[in-house]
Amino acid sequence: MIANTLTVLLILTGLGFFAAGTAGLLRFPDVYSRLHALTKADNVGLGLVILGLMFQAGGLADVLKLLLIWALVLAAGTTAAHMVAQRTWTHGDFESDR
Amino acid sequence: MTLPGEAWLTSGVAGLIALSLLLAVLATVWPRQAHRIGIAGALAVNAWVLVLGAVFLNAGPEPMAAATRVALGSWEAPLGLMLHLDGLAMTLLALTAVVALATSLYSLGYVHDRIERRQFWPLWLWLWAGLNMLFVSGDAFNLYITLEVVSLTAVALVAFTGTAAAVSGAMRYLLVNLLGSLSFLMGVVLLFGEHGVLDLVLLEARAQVGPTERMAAVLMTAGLMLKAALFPVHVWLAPAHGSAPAPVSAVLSGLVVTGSFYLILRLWMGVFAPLATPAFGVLIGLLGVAALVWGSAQALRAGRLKSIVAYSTVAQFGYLLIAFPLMLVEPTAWRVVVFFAVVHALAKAAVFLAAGTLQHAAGHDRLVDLGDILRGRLRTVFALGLAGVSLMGLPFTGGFVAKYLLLEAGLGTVLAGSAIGVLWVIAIAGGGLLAAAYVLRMVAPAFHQGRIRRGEAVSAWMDWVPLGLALVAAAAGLSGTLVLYTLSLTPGAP
Amino acid sequence: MNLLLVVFDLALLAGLIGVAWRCLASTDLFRAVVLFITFGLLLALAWVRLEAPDIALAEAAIGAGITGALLLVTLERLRVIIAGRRSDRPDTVPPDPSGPGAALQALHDPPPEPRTRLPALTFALVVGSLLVTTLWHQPDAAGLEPVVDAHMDASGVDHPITAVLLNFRAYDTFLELAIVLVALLGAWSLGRHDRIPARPAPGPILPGTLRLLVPVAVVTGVYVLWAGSHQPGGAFQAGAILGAAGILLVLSRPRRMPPPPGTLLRLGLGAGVGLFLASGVYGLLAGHGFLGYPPGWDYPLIILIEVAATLSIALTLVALFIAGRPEGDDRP
Amino acid sequence: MSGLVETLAPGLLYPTGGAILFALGLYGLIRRHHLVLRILALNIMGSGVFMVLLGIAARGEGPPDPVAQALTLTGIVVAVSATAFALALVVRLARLTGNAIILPGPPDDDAPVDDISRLEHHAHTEAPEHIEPTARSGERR
Repeated sequence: MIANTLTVLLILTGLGFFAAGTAGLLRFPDVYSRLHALTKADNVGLGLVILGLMFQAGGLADVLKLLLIWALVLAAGTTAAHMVAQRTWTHGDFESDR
Repeated sequence: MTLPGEAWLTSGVAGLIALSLLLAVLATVWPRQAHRIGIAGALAVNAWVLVLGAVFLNAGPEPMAAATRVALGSWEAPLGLMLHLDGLAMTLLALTAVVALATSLYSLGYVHDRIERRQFWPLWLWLWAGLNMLFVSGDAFNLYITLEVVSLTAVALVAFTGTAAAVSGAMRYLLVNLLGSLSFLMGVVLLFGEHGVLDLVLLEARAQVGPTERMAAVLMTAGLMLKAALFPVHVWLAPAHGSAPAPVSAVLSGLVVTGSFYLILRLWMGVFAPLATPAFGVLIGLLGVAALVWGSAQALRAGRLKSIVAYSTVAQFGYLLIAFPLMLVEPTAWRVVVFFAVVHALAKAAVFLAAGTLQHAAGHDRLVDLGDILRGRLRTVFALGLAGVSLMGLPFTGGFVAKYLLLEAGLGTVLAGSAIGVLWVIAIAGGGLLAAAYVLRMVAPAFHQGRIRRGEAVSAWMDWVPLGLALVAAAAGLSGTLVLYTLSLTPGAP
Repeated sequence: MNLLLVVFDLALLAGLIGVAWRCLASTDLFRAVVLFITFGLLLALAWVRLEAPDIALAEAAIGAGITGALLLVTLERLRVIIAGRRSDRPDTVPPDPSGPGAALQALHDPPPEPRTRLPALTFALVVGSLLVTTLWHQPDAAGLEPVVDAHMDASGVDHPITAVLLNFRAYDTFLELAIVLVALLGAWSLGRHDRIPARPAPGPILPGTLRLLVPVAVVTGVYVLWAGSHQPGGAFQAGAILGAAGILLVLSRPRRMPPPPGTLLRLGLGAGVGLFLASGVYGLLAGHGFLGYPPGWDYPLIILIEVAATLSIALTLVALFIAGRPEGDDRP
Repeated sequence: MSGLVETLAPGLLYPTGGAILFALGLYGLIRRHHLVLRILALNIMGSGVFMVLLGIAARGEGPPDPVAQALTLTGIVVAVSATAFALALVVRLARLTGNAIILPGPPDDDAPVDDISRLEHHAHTEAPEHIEPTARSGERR
């Protein structure tokens, strides 16, 4: 019961972060601020969702798998954000109003 | 009851597929020897098909209560996949073997560049294997897969010359093929949703007249018509077939198009048989007449030798469509239609190969400038003319027998009281005249006065193979009885 | 609860259709491709909802991942080609940007002419509504699930989809492998490969991440392959994951990699079909039917074929990404 | 309410969605000219077919039909192969003509044709294109 409540609470909080990140992605004016909104919100959002799911996991293996997923997404997201930012730095901003 | 013949047949069919796949895989892994593998394989497959055909005919009508069905991996339908051999499939396997052997020998001379050869042969052997698999497939989804093997290899071979015209033709061909495949696949999915099986025999047993069958019939037929370039959707054919290398054009016009037609016939004689109504037949027949007229008109005004031949394919396939209303009135007429398709495939392949030789000698295939080469290369012109004569259906050729039988069937429908039958008779007879006109256009310059030139040297293969195949096409008239008997060994068909 | 699921289904379908529409209506090709990748990921979600985790895995790895990479590299190639032509031969650019040559404006497709809208719309609507009507008329349950279930004991594996793919309908799967190979042969016949028009971002981050990700991808691929015999996973998904790792390596080019020897490459590409066919021919000769397994040997043979197929698929996908044939292939 | 929920089971909803995607792809295929868009349209049509198939597999009670799922997996792999080959062909066409569309109008069937039986190493000998990483800034808008 407690586990279920915790799961729901954590995932709802995570979803809040996702929503905020998406709003930032859509509303912020330039690439850097958008990346800022996206990565921060997504990393924490996904972390909270994963944390919530851990309370539903069947065993240690599942918990570890969930953690691995989070770590991999962190690494991939960081790299992608870095590359987008770097490209913007060297080649100029993407046209923002399309 | 199990005759020894039947055990031979089941292993023979599976063995044929295994052999053709083995050749393709070997050529893929070992491209430097691909042409040797291909030629040895072409001979082996022909020998195999010959033995298989002998066993098939020898097994005779008795085990023909049902078609020979081979369970792959010993899993019977509906769980597993079944191969399916009957008189129709056997005939087309034999046709494929003959045309493929001729094409392979011709390609020895035609594709002589070392690097080209390594690219050409694996693709060609996969195409051939795909055709063999198509003709014996007994499962709706497996048909989709084999169609894709055939399409992708055919498109790659069309693009093979690497020129803008060829690549553009190939691109168009690919889009049409993919659309046709998806349409076909959607039909298969609908049938699966309704009946829960994919095996064609089981589907046939469960088929009735309902919305699923109607929609599936429309989707699958439309998809195959796109691939076969049957009339309303023929536009892609000429650019693709006309700009491909000659052996590829021969295989496309002779075998690939026939393969799609074979499937339409199979489906309408099987799963969709309850849907065939006279009105439907008339509609298809009218499309056929339109194809005949349009294709012939284009062939009469095209400026390039290979374009003429490509457009004539559209016209000749009009004949096959005209056959549909005849089949509804006279059920056994389908055998004549298949016989016609066989003769057409042989003759058309011979014409394309001959055209390829002339093009090679001249360096181009513009008809107006081709007179000197035509006069200088009478052997090839003879092959062109002989195969052309078979196409137009002069007496004592395969084409004559086929068209005579078609006319007979058409007259039968007239006698049966169908007024529109008159149109079919006129179209069949008139189509022969139109064919005569465009065949004459191709060979006529050979009889004019003028300069004589042999042009670029050609290898012996390119010189003799078209003639050999043209002779086979002409002689097919003598084998009419054999082919029609083989076709009569198709259980479930009239 | 059911109502929630229906709402979820409707929202997902609306999203899929909306994204597909935006993709096909886009005049900017880059945007269309990004939307298509999004579409693939949403599809994977739909497959999970339809209790098809195998397909979801394949869709995410192949449909969205590999196809997306292929599309993006194609756009980049087109851009380079068209830009190169423009600077070489300025006269090839048609003066009228709204004319049929407007596709020369690199990755831009002008909006379609309005006069085709009505016939195309009518045609698509007719096809769509006929399909929907047909589907609504179909019976509720007709399928082969009971048949497959009854034969699972004899299949050699525990996962029904793997049993169907590698045993019951092995012929289809063999041809599927063949099609991947044939597509590559086709692409190779078009010419030699050129340099991949992509530049690794400078700096240590990308190579560092790759050093981390590629081994993980390899382990994941092997895990997915091994898992396939008893739970979702299998050769195609594993091959796609390994192929994706290979594509990452090719893209980042950490060092100049020597091209693989031609014969070895061909052998690797043909290993899947070759081993599958060899096993099939043995089955035919030993009397178990073409592509049949000797009793008791089904599990090891399936695993062996899957390993070879995974390797071949991964290699082929990387080669398809590079597109042209390697120079070594043309050596005498 | 429960009647509506019963009606809108995934076995009906998803095939309907698949049919819509199929029609949508068909519309895009007819309307758009750029070959990459046409290939995308064909892929969306294919996804529509797979959605119908998987929706059918999910009909009724009990576990979904593994055969339908296996067929879909095969279909996806076939689709990616065809797409890869089609894209290679598009690049080739663009290199030859400078266009990634098939120009409308009747096929130019009287155009001269090269004959591979006469040419050595045609079309495979052009130099790989050279890309200057620096000359590209500002290319992308």
